[in-house]
Amino acid sequence: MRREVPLTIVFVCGAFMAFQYFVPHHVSATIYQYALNWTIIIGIFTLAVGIGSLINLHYDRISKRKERWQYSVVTLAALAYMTTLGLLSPNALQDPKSLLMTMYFYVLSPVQATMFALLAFFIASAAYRAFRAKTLLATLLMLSAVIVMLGRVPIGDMLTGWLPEGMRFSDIARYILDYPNTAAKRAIYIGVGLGVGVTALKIILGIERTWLGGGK
Amino acid sequence: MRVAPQIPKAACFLFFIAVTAAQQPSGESVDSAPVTPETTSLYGDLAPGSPEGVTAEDQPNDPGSAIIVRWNLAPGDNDKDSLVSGYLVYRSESTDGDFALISSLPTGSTEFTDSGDHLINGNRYFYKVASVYPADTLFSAVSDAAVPRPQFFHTRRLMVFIFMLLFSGTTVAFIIQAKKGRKLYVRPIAGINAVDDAIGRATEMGKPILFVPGLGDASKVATIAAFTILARVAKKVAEYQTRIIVPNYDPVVMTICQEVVKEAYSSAGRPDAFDPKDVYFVTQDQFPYTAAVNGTMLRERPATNFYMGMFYAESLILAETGFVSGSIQIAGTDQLIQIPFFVVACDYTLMGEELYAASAYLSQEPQQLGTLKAQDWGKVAAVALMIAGIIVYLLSTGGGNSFTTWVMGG
Amino acid sequence: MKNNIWDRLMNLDRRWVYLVIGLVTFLPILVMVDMPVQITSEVKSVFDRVETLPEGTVIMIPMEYSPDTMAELQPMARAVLRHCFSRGLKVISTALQIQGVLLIEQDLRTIADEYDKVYGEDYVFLGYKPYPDIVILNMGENFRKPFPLDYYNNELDDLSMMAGVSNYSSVACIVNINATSGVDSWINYANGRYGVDLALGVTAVIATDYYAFLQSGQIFGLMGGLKGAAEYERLIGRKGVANKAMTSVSVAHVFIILFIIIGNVAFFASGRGNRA
Amino acid sequence: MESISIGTMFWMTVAAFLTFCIFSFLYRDNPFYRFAEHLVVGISAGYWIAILYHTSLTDLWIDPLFASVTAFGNAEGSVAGKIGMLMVNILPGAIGLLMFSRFFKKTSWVSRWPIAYYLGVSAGVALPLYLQGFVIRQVAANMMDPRSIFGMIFAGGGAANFFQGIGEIIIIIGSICGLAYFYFSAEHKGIFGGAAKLGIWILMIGFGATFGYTVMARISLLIGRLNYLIEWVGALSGFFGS
Repeated sequence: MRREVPLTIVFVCGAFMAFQYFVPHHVSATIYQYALNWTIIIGIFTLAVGIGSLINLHYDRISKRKERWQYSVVTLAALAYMTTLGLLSPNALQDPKSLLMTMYFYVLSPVQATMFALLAFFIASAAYRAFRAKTLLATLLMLSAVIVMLGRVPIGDMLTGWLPEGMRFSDIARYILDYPNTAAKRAIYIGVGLGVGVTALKIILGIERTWLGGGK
Repeated sequence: MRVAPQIPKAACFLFFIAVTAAQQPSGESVDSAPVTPETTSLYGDLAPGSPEGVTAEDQPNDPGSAIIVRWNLAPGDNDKDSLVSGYLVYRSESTDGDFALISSLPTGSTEFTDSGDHLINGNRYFYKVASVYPADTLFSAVSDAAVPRPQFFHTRRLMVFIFMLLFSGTTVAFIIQAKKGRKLYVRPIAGINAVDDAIGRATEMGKPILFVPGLGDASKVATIAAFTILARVAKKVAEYQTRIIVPNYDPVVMTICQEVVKEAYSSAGRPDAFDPKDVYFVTQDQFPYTAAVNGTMLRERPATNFYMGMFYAESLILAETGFVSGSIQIAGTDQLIQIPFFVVACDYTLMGEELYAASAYLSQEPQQLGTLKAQDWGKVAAVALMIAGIIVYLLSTGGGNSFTTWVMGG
Repeated sequence: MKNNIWDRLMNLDRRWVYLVIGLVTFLPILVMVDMPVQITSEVKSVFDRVETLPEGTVIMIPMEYSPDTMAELQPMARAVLRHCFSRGLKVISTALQIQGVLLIEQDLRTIADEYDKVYGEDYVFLGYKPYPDIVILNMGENFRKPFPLDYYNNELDDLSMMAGVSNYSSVACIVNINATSGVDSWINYANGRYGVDLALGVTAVIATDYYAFLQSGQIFGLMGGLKGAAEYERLIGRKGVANKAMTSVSVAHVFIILFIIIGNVAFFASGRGNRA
Repeated sequence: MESISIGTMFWMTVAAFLTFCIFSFLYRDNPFYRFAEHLVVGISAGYWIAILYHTSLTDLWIDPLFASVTAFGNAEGSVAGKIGMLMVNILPGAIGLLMFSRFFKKTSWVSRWPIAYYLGVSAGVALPLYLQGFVIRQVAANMMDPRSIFGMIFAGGGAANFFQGIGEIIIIIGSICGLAYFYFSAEHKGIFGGAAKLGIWILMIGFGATFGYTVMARISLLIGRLNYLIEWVGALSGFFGS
C-alpha cells in the first residue's frame, strides 16, 4: 500500500499526460486542463502544511527562548496581520487603496526591490574576485564579459568611435551574443532537454523514487 | 467575451461600424444577392468584385469546433489601389438559409478561423465572404460544406512522438542491460566528486550543511533531480552526525524534502536525529526567501552550501553571501541565464545536463547509470538529425525547408 | 609571506568594492555629467507624433509598471507625460497592473502638478480594473463601460475633459508604457481590433522582441528601458533621471572593468599567476 | 506642488527605512537587516495566502464546487452528469486534504498519494514538452542551408555577410562541440577530446556574454532604489518645510 499505490498513481498519471500531448481531441484537452488545475489545488492545500511548518519553527524559537527569538515574534505577527487583512476583505486584491495593497506597496516591494538591487554590488565583487586570467577558460569568460559590458553602454563606443562601423565594441558584443552565445545556449538546451526527458521517464517508471522517502 | 483573432492593421471607419455590428449576439441576416455597383466611376478603371475562391474546411490538429475560411483578395485590395476597406464573413447551416455576420476583418485579410462552442462537431456549415467597398458590399459564392471534427492525433507532432518512443525505448533497454549486470562506462565528472569531498569537509569542521532546493516547484524536473542529490547529501550527513538545513520556497517541495531527509536518517540508523524543523518552509516569494536564506548563511555559518534546482536572479545574491560566510559552494542548475553567476561565484557548478547526470551518479545504482547512456544516445541522435537536415539542404533548398518545418513541428 | 600592496589588493575587503560601486552610481545622479546618447528613430517617432498634435488633443497614456520594474520605466513615463503636459495635450491614463496603481497615480499627479494641470480638465486617471484584456477591449467601445467611475470615484461625465470622449476613436494615439506581458493585449486589441495608433515603452531586455511590430507597422514607436528614456529626455530638452542614469551606468561599467584589471594586475604582480 | 498627506509620508518613510535596512546587509549582518528580513517573510507569506485564496482557490475550486452543488436545483441536465461534475470538483479537494495527514505521524505516509499525483502529472507533461522545445526545436534551428552559408562567406558580399556566414558556422560547430563536452560515455581524449575542449571554450564565451549583458539591468535597479531615496528626502524636506 505505502509504495505500490503511489508508484501506480505516478505511472498512470505520467503516461497519460505524456501521450495526451499528441491527442488534440477535446476530451483529452479537457482532462489535461482538469489535471493541471488539480495540481494547483493540491498545491494550495500543501501551502497550509508549509505555513504550519513556518509557524512551528518560529513558535519553537519563541517558546524555547532560542537565540534571537524576538525576531520570530516579528515574523509571526506580520504573518497574522497580513493573513487577516487578506482573508477578511473580499476584494482586498482588487482595491489598490486597501491596507493589504498598501502593505504590499510600502513594505513588501521596497524590500524586494532593494534585495534585487544588491545584485549591482554583488556582480561587481564577483567580477573582481573571479575574473582572473588564471586559465584559458577563465580568460575567455572574462574577455567575453568585458567586451559585452563595454558594448552595452555609450562609453564603449566612445572608446572605439575611431574604428570603422562593424568593429566597435557594440558590434563585437552583438556578434558574441548572436553567435557563440547562441551556440552555447543550444548545446545546453539540448542537453537539458534530454536530461529532463530521462529524469521524467525515471519518475514515471518508478526507477527514481527518492521522493517516496522510506517505509514499506 | 469571444476573443478576436489577431488583426494586424485597420483604421477605417466602416470597419469600425462593422466590428460593432459583429458584436450583436444574434447577427443580422443579409440579403445574399450580389449588389450591382451603380457608381462605377468611383473606382476608376477598376471593377469592384466579390472575393473569389472561398473555401471552408475543418481546422486540422485541434480539439474540434473550428473551421478555417480562406479566400483570395478582392480586386483593388492592394497597396496601389487600396479600394477595399475590409471583409465580412457570414455563416449559415444550409446553403440557402440565413447567413449571419460573424466577423469583420481589415483589408488584406485572406483567412478567418471560426471557432467556439457554437460550432457543433459533425454538423455542416457554409460560409460566404463579402468585400466592402466605399459604396458597395459584394458577396462571394457560398463555400462547400465544412464539418468541424476533433482529431485524435496531432500530425505536426509526429517527429516528437517518434523521438519520444525511441528515446524511451533506449532508456528502458539500458536500464534492463544494467539490471542484468552489464558494466557501463561513465567518465568521472569533477563537480560530482566534489560533492562527497564537501560533505567530508563539513563533518571535519563540525558545521552544518545548507541545501537550497531552489525556486522551482515540485513539477520542475530540475527540482526532482535536486531531491536525489539531497538524498545522497542527507545520508552522508546522517552518517557523520552533522546537521543539514533545508530552507524551502515551495510547500510541496518542502514535504518531499522532509520525506527524503527523514528516510536518509533512518537508513543511516539514526531516525531520532532527524529534526523536521531543519527542513522548513520560508515563503513563496523570491526576494523575501532570499533575504531569509542569506540571514541563515551568516548566522549558521554552514561549511558547505548546495544550490540545486531552479534559480533566478537570486543566484548571485546567494552565492556571494555564501562566499562571504566562508562556505564551500556547489551549485547545479539548468537555468541557462544563471549558470554564469554560479560558475563565477561557486567552487563547483553542475551545468545544465550535469545536474541530471549527478542525480544518477550519486545514487550509484547501476540502472540509474544506464539512463546516462540513454542521454548520450539522445545527443548522438540529435547531432545525426542536425546533419541529416543539412544534407537535405544540400540536395535541394526547398526540400531542406520542408524537412526543417516537419522536424520543427507545431 | 610578504605583505606588499599586490597581496593586499588580492585580498581586498569586498566592502571597498561595494563602496566604490555605490559611490560611482550615486554621484552622477547628484551631479549632471553629460554622456552622449544617440537618438534612435523609433524614439524620435514617438516624440514627433506628440510634438505635432494640436493643443487640446486627447492622448492616452496607459502605464503598467510596479515597484520592481519602476527603475526602468518611471523615467520614461515621466518624460512622456512632461512632453504631453507642456504641449497642452489632455491625458487619459489607466494602470492595469494592480501592483503599480499607487505608484502610477503618484507619478501622474506629480507631473501634472508641475505644469499646474487641473484634474478632470487636463488629465484623467481611470485607475485599475482586473482582467486587462477585457478592459482594453471594452474601452474600445466606451471608456465608461469598464470605468463608470474614475480612480477618485467621479462620474466620467462630471469631468469636463471627458465630454465627447467616448472611446479610442476620440484619442489621437496611445503611448503604452508597460513592463508586463500585457503589452501584447494592447497590440492585439487596441491596435489590432480598434485600429488606434500605438507606441510602446518597455524594459530594455524585452525591447528586442518588439522591433518586429515596429517593422510591421503595428506600432509607430518603441522606447526601451533607461536608454529610451534618456533619448526622450534629450528630445524634450530636459535631461533628467534617465540621462543621469546613463552616466551612472557607464561609469559603473568602467569601474567594474577597472576592478577586473586591477584584480588581474595584482594577481600576476603578486607572483600567483606564475604559480598557477 | 500639492503637499503630501501625513499618511503617505509615513508609509514612504517606512519604505525608505526598510531600504536602508536591506542595504545595511552589505556591511554585515545586523539587527536592522534581521528585523527587515523577519518582517518581510511574515508579510509575504501572508500576502501569498491572500493571493492564492482569492485567485486560485476560489476560482479553481470553491466556485466550481458551489456551482456543481447548486446545479442539482436546476431542472436541466441529467442527474448522472451532475454527480459526475460534483465528483470532479470534490476530488481535488479530497486529494489535497490528504496532505494534512502529515500533521499526524501514523498517517503521514498517506500524503505520498497527492505527491505521487503531482509528480506523475508534472513528469508526464514535461517529457514530450522538453523533447519538443529543448531538443527537437533546437536541432531544427541548426538545420541551415550550407549553400547560403558558403555563399555569404565566399561570394564577396562584403564584410557583414562574411562574418554572418562565419557566425552561422560557429553556431553549428559550437553547439555540436558543446554537446561533446557533456558526453558522459567517453573520456575527453583524442579528436573527441579536442571537440569537447572547443565546446567548453564556446560555453565559457557564452557565459561571459550572459554575465556582461545583465550588468546594465542590475545597475539600473540600484539607480532605481537610489532615486527612491532621493525622492523620499525631497518629500521629507517638502513636508517639514511647508
